[in-house]
Amino acid sequence: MKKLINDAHVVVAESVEGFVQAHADLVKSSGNPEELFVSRAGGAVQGKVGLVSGGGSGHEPLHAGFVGKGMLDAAVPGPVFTSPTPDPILAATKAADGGAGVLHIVKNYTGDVLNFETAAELAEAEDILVKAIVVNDDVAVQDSLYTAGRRGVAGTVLVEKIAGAAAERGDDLDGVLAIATRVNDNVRSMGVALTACIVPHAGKPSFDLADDEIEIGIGIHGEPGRKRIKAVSADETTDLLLTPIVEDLGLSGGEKVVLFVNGMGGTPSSELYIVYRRARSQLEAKGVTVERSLVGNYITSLEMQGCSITLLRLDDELTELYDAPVDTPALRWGA
Amino acid sequence: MKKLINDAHVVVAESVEGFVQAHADLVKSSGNPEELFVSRAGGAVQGKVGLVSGGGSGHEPLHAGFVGKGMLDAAVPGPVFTSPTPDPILAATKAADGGAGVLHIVKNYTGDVLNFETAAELAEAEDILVKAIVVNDDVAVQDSLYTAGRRGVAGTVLVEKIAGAAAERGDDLDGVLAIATRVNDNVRSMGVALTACIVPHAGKPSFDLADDEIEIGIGIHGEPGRKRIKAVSADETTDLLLTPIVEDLGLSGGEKVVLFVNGMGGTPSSELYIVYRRARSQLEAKGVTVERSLVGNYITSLEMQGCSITLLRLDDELTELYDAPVDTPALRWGA
Amino acid sequence: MADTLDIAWATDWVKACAAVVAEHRMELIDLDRAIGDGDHGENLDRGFKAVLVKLEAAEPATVGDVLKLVATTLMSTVGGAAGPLYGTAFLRAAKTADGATIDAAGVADLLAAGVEGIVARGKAEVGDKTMVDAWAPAVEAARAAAEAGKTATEALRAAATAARTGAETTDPLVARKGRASYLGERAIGHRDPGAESSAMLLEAAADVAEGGG
Amino acid sequence: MADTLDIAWATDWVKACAAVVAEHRMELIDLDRAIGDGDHGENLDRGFKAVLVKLEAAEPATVGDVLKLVATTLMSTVGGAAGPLYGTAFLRAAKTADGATIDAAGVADLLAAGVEGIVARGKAEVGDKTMVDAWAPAVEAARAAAEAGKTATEALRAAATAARTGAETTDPLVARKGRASYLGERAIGHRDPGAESSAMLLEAAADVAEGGG
Ligand SMILES: Nc1ncnc2c1ncn2[C@@H]1O[C@H](COP(=O)(O)OP(=O)(O)O)[C@@H](O)[C@H]1O
Ligand SMILES: Nc1ncnc2c1ncn2[C@@H]1O[C@H](COP(=O)(O)OP(=O)(O)O)[C@@H](O)[C@H]1O
Ligand SMILES: [Mg+2]
Ligand SMILES: [Mg+2]
Ligand SMILES: [Mg+2]
Ligand SMILES: [Mg+2]
Repeated sequence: MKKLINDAHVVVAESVEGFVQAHADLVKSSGNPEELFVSRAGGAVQGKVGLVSGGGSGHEPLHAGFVGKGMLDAAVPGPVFTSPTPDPILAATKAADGGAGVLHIVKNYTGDVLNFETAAELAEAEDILVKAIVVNDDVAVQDSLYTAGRRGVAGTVLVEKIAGAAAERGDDLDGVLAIATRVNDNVRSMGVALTACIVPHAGKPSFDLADDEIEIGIGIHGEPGRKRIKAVSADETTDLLLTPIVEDLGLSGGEKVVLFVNGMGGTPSSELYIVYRRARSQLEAKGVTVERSLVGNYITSLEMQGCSITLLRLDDELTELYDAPVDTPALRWGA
Repeated sequence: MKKLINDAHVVVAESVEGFVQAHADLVKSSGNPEELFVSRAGGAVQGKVGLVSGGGSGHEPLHAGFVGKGMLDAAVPGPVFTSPTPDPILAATKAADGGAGVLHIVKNYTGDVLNFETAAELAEAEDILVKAIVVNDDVAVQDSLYTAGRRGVAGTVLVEKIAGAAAERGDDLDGVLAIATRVNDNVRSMGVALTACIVPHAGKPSFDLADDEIEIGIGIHGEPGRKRIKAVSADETTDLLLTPIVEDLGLSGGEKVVLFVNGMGGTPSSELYIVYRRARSQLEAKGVTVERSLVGNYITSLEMQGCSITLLRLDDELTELYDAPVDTPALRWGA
Repeated sequence: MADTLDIAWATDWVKACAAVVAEHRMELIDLDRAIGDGDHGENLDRGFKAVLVKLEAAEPATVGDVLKLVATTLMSTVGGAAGPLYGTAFLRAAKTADGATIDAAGVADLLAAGVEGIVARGKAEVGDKTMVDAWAPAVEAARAAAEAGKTATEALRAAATAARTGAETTDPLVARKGRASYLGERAIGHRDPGAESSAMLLEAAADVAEGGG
Repeated sequence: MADTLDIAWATDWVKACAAVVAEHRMELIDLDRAIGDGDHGENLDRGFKAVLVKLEAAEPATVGDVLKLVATTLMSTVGGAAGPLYGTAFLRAAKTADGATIDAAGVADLLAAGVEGIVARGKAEVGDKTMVDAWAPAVEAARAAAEAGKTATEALRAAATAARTGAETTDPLVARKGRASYLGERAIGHRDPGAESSAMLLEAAADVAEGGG
């Protein structure tokens, strides 16, 4: 394992320290290693619904990269690939509260759900109103009685962006939750890995892929995916991801979408655009309009090579909220 | 070799096609595969000095990602790691000319220099005034009679940003060249590779690094570096890059810099911030103020793991130009 | 072999947990790499190391105090799924142990409260390929030992043996909870990491009670 | 064995260049991977494939016309350092060959003009570990053959042999131009890819003149 790290145990602490130094105009850290979170440099916005997200580290820029005007108020980075505990989530929730309540944006993993639940209980005991949206956009996982339900993956970025804009617009907690729910109901993703990643404390790849194999339906924690196949061309790989998404969303001609091609961290952006090109032409062939596009590393799996495709079905209000100004370290427009 | 590509020979064409589709609000492509270039969606700005850069592909987002208001007017992507020929450079130069002449921003490699030179001659034959800045910021290479001179690496991004702001401000061609020269004179970089990259048409790694080796002084084309050593901690690696930069720049206490930690494409951004943290604390210990920070994948070597550190000595005018609005696919602020 | 267990046992058990988790850290990581995300050993190791530090500074009066300290510390240091689950298990178990000592029936009550906590949070049933598959048979074995008039130590050993067998029964299962559930059939043939760590912790409990560990 | 070379030779030479470059594409890539950026074989292959297409459509009248077509096509398709360097070489060579045929002295003139073009653009000297190390001795050998009254074909063969030896002399050198110059001592022991491709192209020229290739 070769990594630009000093010690597997301080990776998150050192990285967050550098991050807040580099973006001190936008964010600050709690400074407390026991209750580590990142929040807006200016603190909570009075009267605005606060948005808090978090989860295991290793998915950067998610979540801390999305703290700032128009998106999150605070982010809680857990250890690599491990949900943070309730303490820092509670601390972040307090820091994000501007008196209008706080929305927790939680990716659907048992650990995240349980730890955010506990934090929410504790926050309510301190009279902070908390609601949660559990994002579950990954079509690689069947949502059934026999699984922990669909995972939350790249759709989370769009939930954070759009719910963030709704909060900035002045919606109340129920309103922001309703928007977040609408995004979650209309967003679907699926990913592919060309290589596994190495979790610093494990020191070896999360799974072994042969030189001519790819893993379809990969999660963002180096979990193995739905199936392993021989590597195929970028166009064929794209189709393998896109088809289940389009079917699950029930997309039909005339509809409008955000097409979001996300890199898993180790793939050159040039390759992401090759995937984007194919996905776009397949969508256009179905009469679906690609109204907005996002291409890049936004929710990653350390240095994993691969990508995910996300589609969000747009209506006028969601489009307006997507377009609203955002000013964070990792996503910035109109600001 | 596993890559999200269809065919090594159309990698650049397909990727650029996807890129301009995804960022159609900002950029467009020439559409002509024989003279492929990317330029601003709105075309040349009348009366403004045009900025054209280019070079081999595989360094994305450089250069096409920096086309837009406040930065480049056109970018010419050659084949992977191969300088484009004079034809597309000439075509891009014409497209970028708003009547006030064009500045070529050329990284110092024999191929780039020769092809841009030819294009400039041809442009002048068509009555377009062309000047060139040859960027050579890489301290890993001795600038001497016995080399092709220092290479142009990550400093190029800062030259493009700041010269772009000068052009936007209305400086004439000599003025923009003077600013670009001042940036080049005050910027130094050095890089490290943890892994090599694989050029699609070669199909194998550009060099072989053992599992416990790193290559110090790497270029951006998968060229081997200055020396190969056993992997050391992120802090030690940072010091190995930073020390020669600081010395070469002759930085002393009280001075102000941009600290730019650039990812080579395959390194998680969390690691870049660990490097940033160390570099910043070393600079502060010397009394140097980190006035501005840039951390991320801005000039890459395909999926190579590693990073480079760049320092630019700032004066008030350069700071102002650095801060000026920029609105491109890969760099955006104040706009 | 003691008829009842006291605070010394509880303290030693906690230390033994920290030791066993540190020793088998990589083994638990590897189990979790196979069907999860490769952090289970790291998570528990971080948690129990923190418990040791807390224990040093604390002056617990009862077995329940010790278990509560474990509960809150795991809750705030482990994270992931295992943190809240083990945390709740120890918290509920602590509530059953407010006396000076616990007998065999007390062991059964303690474990029963623990598994109820896990189920309350995680909603898993036996056969879902989770830590419940180790805890549930352990409760039954302890209850049977208590009803047969065995000592607390014997009840613990019976529980540990049953937990070990229970952990082994997860090997052929498809998972229905936690990360491994995403894998479908591909989880077959792999042991659930949480069931394995649960068996280890209960074995440590019995070892310590028997004077070993 | 022809005393002079005509347009048929020139056309066949160009085709032979395309063939030899395609055949040795990976070998040239590997040489360039070692001390450069691994694209030399790909660059030349792309360029000469384009030359074949252009040649198909063109109706050149002289050796010079053929070489000019090669020059402009390489210039606009090869890129990198080799594109302008080979392009200029062929362009200058073309200017020396505006008659119907060329004799041994003409071969020497042609090659001399070529290397002057390379030096004009790249500023390299013999011993800098570049393609000049193949071209410069080739010119000398051709000149000597011409002065000794040899045929054009013999002059070409002498040039090719000298270019081959010249390419080999780059092995032990430190590079002072091009990408390999960044490597310092580490370039020692590796052949310069441009010198190797130059030797290949001149060998192809002799082979074709001798009726082989
Ligand atoms: N819903 C659940 N109920 C009971 N146990 C569960 C549940 N979900 C997960 N687990 C247990 O947690 C273990 C994984 O813990 P750990 O790896 O630390 O957390 P994470 O899955 O968040 O990475 C699993 O092996 C399983 O035994
Ligand atoms: N200044 C120069 N003068 C002469 N030949 C040069 C010079 N620089 C490079 N070369 C030749 O070009 C070859 C490399 O060509 P190529 O790999 O196609 O271009 P690049 O170096 O741009 O990738 C070298 O092997 C060398 O022979
Ligand atoms: Mg985890
Ligand atoms: Mg090249
Ligand atoms: Mg786990
Ligand atoms: Mg080369």
